[in-house]
Amino acid sequence: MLYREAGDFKTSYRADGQTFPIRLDRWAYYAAIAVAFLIVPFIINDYWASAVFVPFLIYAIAALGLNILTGYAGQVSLGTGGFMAVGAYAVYKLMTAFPEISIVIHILLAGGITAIVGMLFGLPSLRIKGFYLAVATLAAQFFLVWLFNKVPWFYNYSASGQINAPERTILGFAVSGPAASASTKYLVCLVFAFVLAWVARNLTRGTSGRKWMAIRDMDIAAEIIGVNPLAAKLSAFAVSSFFVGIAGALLFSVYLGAAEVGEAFGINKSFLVLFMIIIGGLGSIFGSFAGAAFMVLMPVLLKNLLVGGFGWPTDLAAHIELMIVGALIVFFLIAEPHGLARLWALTKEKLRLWPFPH
Amino acid sequence: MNQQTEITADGRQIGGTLMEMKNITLRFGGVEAIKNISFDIREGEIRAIIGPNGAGKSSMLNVISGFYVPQEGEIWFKGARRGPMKPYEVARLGIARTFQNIALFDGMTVLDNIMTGRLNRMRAGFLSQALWWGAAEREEIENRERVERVIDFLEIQNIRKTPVGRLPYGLKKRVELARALAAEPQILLLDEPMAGMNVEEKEDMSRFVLDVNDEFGTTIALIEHDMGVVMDLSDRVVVMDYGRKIGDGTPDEVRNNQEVIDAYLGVAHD
Amino acid sequence: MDQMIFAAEIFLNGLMTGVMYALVALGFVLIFKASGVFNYAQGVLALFAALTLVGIQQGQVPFAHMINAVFGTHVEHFGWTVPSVLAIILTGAVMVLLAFLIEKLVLQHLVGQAPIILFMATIGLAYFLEGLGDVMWGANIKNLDVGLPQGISESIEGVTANWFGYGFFIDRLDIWATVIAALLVAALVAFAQYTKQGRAMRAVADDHQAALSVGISLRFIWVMVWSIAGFVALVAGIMWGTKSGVQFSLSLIALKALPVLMLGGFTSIPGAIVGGLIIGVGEKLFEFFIGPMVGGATENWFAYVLALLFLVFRPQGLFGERIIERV
Amino acid sequence: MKLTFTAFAAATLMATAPAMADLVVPNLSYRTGAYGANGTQYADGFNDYFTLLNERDGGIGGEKIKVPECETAYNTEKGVECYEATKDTGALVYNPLSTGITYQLIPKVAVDKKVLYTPGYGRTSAKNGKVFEWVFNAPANYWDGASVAIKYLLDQNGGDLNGKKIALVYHNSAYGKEPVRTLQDLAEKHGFTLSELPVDAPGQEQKSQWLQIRREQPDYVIMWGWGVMNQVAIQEAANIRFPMENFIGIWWSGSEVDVVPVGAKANGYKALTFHGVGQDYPVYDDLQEYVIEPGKASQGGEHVGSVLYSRGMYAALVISEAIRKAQEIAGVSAISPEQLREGFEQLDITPERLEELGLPDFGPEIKLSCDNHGGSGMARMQQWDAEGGKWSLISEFTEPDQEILAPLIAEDSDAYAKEAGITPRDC
Repeated sequence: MLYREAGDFKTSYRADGQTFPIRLDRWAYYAAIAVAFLIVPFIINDYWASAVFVPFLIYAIAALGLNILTGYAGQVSLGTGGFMAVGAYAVYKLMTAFPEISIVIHILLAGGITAIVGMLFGLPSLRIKGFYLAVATLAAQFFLVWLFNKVPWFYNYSASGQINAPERTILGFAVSGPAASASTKYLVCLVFAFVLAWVARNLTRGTSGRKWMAIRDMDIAAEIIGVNPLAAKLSAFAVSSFFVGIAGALLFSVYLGAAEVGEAFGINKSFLVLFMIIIGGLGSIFGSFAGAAFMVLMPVLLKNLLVGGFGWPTDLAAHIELMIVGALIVFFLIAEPHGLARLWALTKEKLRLWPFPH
Repeated sequence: MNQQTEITADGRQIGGTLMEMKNITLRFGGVEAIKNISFDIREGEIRAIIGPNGAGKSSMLNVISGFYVPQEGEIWFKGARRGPMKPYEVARLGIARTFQNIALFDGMTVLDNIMTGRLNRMRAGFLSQALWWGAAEREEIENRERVERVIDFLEIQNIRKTPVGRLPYGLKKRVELARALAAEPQILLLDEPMAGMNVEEKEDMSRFVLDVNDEFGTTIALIEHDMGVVMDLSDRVVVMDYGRKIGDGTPDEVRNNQEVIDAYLGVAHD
Repeated sequence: MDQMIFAAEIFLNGLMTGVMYALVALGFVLIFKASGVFNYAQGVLALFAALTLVGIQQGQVPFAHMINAVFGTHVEHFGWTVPSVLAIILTGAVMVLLAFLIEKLVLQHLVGQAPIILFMATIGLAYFLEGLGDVMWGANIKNLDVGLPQGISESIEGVTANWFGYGFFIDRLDIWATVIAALLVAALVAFAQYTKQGRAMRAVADDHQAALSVGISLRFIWVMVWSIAGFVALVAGIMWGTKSGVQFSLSLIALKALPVLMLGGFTSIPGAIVGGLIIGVGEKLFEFFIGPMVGGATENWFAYVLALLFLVFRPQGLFGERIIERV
Repeated sequence: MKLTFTAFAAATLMATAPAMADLVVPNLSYRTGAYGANGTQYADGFNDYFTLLNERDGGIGGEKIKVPECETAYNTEKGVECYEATKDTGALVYNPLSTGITYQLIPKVAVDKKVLYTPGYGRTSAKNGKVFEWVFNAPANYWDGASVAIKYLLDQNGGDLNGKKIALVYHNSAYGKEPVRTLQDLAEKHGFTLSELPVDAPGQEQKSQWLQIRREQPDYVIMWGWGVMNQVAIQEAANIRFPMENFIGIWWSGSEVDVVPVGAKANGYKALTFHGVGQDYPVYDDLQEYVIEPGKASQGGEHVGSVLYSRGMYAALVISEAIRKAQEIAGVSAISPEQLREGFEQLDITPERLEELGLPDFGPEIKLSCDNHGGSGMARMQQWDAEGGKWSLISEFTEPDQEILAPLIAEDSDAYAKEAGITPRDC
C-alpha cells in the first residue's frame, strides 16, 4: 500500500481545492519539475532537444490551448494550424520590427494577437455547433494560410515567402537563430509550458473553467443558470488561441528557425494537435502533456525501431508507421475513449487498493 | 396591487407581489401554447402551477426564466417591467430553476455542478483567475463555504466529488435543486420536482422544498401534475388547461372549482 | 459581353467540378445518415479503391515491396492484366470485405460512443488505410485507365462557337462523371426505395432504436452502408484517378467535400448534390471575378468561407433538418 | 513497468547512431506523402551512385561511403529531426531535396559546420559564397532556370519577345514563388507580358487556371510545379489543346511521372534540365554490373535511368567529386566537413572529367570558387517523345542572363546577411 490517500485529511477548503490533493502525487509532481528544471538542461544535447523535448513542450502548449477549447468548452476546432501560423507570423513581424524589445514580450504579444484572431473566428460558434463548427473552423485554417502566403507584407517581401527567425537573446543567451544551444531552447520552452500549464489549471478550476464546462455539457442549461454563451465561448476561443499562438511563435522562432506557412502550418498540424488531446484525454491538463509526448515520441521510436532496429527500408517503415499510428488511435479509442489521462487515473485507482483489491 | 404582509398558519411570512405576469400569450408558429394568462407571485410564498399534460405549464415556466419570449403581455419583477431578456440575464436578476428532464453538467462533479450555481456572484477578473491570486482564490473559498452549507442542507456530503453522470435519478434531482439553491435566488422555479420519483423520494423532496421556503424564506414557483403533493405544499395554485388559466387561488378554493374538476376528470377519462 | 460568355463557360465547368465534389460528399452522407459516423476516411477510401483497382488491373503482387524487403525476393507482377470491368467488380468485392472488417474490428467496439470519438476513430482508420494502400500497392504514381474519354468535347465547342463566336471548353471526362453520378444517385434512390435492405437502411437512418426494436440488424446495415460508401468511393476514385493519376494526393479530395457537406447538410443526399454544385460554381466564379484582384489561388478557402457564412444564417445547412431547442 | 519503458525508449532512441567511421553522406529522402513518388526516384539514384563507388572503387580514396537514409516525408520538422539525428555521426554533407528543409538548415549548417548541397533547388541567393559559406547550389538554381527558359524562347523568336504573352503556372509555395521576381524583371527587359497563375498544393484541380489560359491565349506557358500538380497541368494543357511545344516546365516538372499518365497528348512537352537523360552513358554499364545485377540497387533498381534517378545520381556524383577534391587538398582520405567545403569551393568538373566518370556531356562544367557557390547556371532543354517514351535533349547548355540575376542575388543575399547578422567574408 505504497500509494494511498487514507490519513491524508484536508482541514481547509483551500487544501481541498489544490491541484494534487494526494500527497504522493504532489511529491511525484515536485520531483518531475525538479528533474525538468535542474537535471535535464545539463544533460540535453541537440538531438534530444530537436527530436523530442522542444517539440514535445511546444506541442504540449498547443494541446493545452486546444484542450481548453475542445476538451473544456466543447467547441471542436480544426483551425489550430492556422492559429499557430498567426502566432508565428506575428512574432516574426514583431521580432523584425522591434529588435530592441525582448523576445519574451514578442511571444506574449503574438499570443495576444492570435487570441484576437481566434475570437474573430470564434464568433460563428454561437450559431454553429458540433461537426458543422469543426468544419467551419477549417475556413480559418485555409483562409489564414492563404493570407500569409499571399500578402508579402507578412513575410517582409522576401523572394520566396519563407520567414527566418533572426537571433534574439534572453539574459545574454541566444534563444532563436542557429547559435541557440539545446539547453537554452529547452529551458525557454519549458518555462513557457510550465507557466501556461499552471495558468490553464487555474483557469479551468475556477469560474471560467466552470462556465466552459457548463457550456460543453449542456449549453442551454448553462445559459439558463446564468452563463452568457457568447462570452463563455469567445473567452474559450481567446484563451485557447493565446496558447496556440504562443506555441506557433515558439515553433517558428525557437524550434524551426524558418518556416513556410503552407508546409509548417497546414491542415496536418491541426489534426496532429487534435490527436494529441484525444489520445491524451479531453478536458485534462495532464492529458495534454501525455498526448503531446505520445504523438511526438511514437514516430521517433517507431522509426528508430523499424529502420535502426530491423533494418527495413525507410519508405516501408514510414508506411508501416502510418498504419501503426492509425491502428493505435483506433485501439486507444476502443480501449479508453477518455485517453491516456483516464488510463493513468484508473491505474492509480488500482494502485490505491493494491495489494488488497477487495 | 401591493398586498399586506401576511403570516401563514405555520408561521411563515408572505410579503407583497414579487413577480407579476400580465396577459401573457405565447405562440409557436400557429399554435397558442399560452393564451392571455395573468397571475402574480408573492414574496415568500410557494406558488404552484398545475394542469394536465400539454396545458402549457412548462412553457409558462420557460417564459418566466426567459427561455421563451412571449409575443404579448408584460412581466413585472420587483415593481419594474422586465424588458426582453436573454435567459442568462434573467438568471442574474435572481431567478433560478430546475428542469423536468434533469439538466446537470454530466462531465463535472457534484461539487462543481453546485458551484456553477454561484457563477453569477463571481467577480474576480480574468488575470486574477489566471494567476489564482487575490480575488479569485478568495472568492473560490467564500463561495465554497456557502455551497457546503447547501450540501449539508440537502444531505449530499458523501457524493461531493462524484461525477454527476454516475448518480441515480433521485440524487440527480437533489443535486439540481442544490445548484439552484446555491444561487440564493429570489424566486426558485421547480419544473416537476417530483416527476419519476417513488413515494419515499417524493416525501424527501417535499420536505426539502418546504424547508427551503421555511429556512431561507425563498419564494418558490413550482409545476407539478401530481395534484396531491401540490395541494399539500403550496400556498396558492394556478390551474392551466389548454393554455388557458382556469383557476387561481388557495388549494381549497381550487379543489372546489368546477372548471378544474372538469378539466382533471376530463383528462382522466380521455 | 465577353466577360459574360466567359462567365457562362466557367459556370458550366463549375457545375461539372461540383459533380465531382458531390461524388465524394455522397459517401460521407450515406455513412453519416445510417450510422451517425462522420467518416473522415472517405477520401482515403477513394484512394484505396483506386489503388486496388489499378493493382488488380495490372496484375501487381500485393505487398510486393514488403515481401521483397523481408525475404529478399524480387516479386512485382503476376504477369497478367485483368480487364477493366472484371477489375472493377473485384475491387468492389474488396471494398465489401473492407467494410466488413471495419465493422468487425472498429465500429462494433465503439457502439454508443460520442460522435467525436467515432469521428476520431475514422481519422485513425484513414491513417491506417493510407499506410496499408502504400504497403500493398507501392507509393509510385499510377495511371488509371478504364476507358473513360478525356479531353475537350469538340461537339460542344463547335455548337457554342456557332452561337457565341467562342467555343466553350467542356471536358468529356466531366460529362461522363456527370452521367455516372446521375446513374449512381438514381441507383441509390431506387435501392433505398424499392428493396427490403434499402428500406431497412432508411429505417435505421430515421431512428436507431425503433429500427432495432422491429428486428433490423444494425450490424448488417452498417456493413452494407460502408460497402455502399466503399463503392461510391470507388466511383469517385475512378473519376479523380483518371483525372490526376492514382497517388497519395487523391485522399485529399475529402477536404473538398467537407464544405459541400456543411452547405448541404450531413444528412441529405440532395443536399450533397446541390451543395457540390454551388461550391463548384461558386469557387470558379469567385476565382474568375475576384481572384485577380486578390492574387488568385482562392479556391482552397473560398468554399469554406462560403459555407461558413451560409451556416451563420442557416445553421442546419441547405436541406438539413431544422434544429429545435428544448429544455 | 515505467522504468522498463523508459529504458526501452532510451535504447531505441539511441539505436540510430552508427559507428564513427567512413565518409558519411546522409540521404534525407522522402518516399512517402504527397511527393513520395518523386522523392523515391531521386533517392534511389543518390544511393546507387555511392553504392557503385563502394563496390567498384572501394569508396573514394580508399574510404567507403556510408549513406544512412532518413525519411522526411517532405516535412520540415521531420527534416530537422533527421538532420539532428545524423549530424553527430560524422555527416559531411546534406542534400534534403526540399526547399523548406533547406531554408531551415541554412542557419544550422553554418553553426554546426556541415556542407549543404542543393543542386537545382533551395535558396537561390546561396550562390553568393561570401554570405552563404556552407551552402552550394551548383550547377543551376531557380533564377538561372527562369532566365534560361526565356533565353530559349528568345532564340525561338529570333531574339525578340516584344508583345508576347507568357503565363507562369506555379506551385503556390516558397518553391513556386522563386522565379516570379526574375521573370518580372525579364519581362520588363524583353517587353513581354507575364501573367501569374498560382496553383494551391497539391494541385489536383486546376480548371480555373487553364480556362484562363485558354481565354487569354498566351504564346507560352512556363510551369513551376511539383508532385501531382505537374501531371494535372500537362493533362489540362492537353485538354485545352494548348500546343505542347510552347509549354515549358522547370526541371522539377520534367520527369517521366509527369508526362506518362497523360499519354500521347503529352508529346512535345518541354522541360529544362541541368543534366543528361536516358541510359546511353557508359556509367550505366558499371551500374548494371556492380549494383543492379548483384541486387544491391536501392529499392530493387526499379527507376534506373529515369530523369529523377539521373538527377539523384548526378547530385551524388558532384558530392563525390568534391570529396575527391577535398582529399586531394587535405592530403588525408578521412576528410572533415570543413575540408569538404574547401573541396567544393575548388571543385572543377571539366567535360574531360565527366567523360572519365562515364558520363560524357552529362552536365555543364562546374567550376566553383569562394564567392561563386552556384557555378555557371547553365541548363538545357529536353523534350518528351511520347511514342518513344523518352526525353530527348533539344538544346545545348545555355548560360543564363547574369546581367539580370547578379543584382537580384546580391540584393537577396545582402538582405539575408543583414537579417542574420552575417558580415560577408572577403574572397
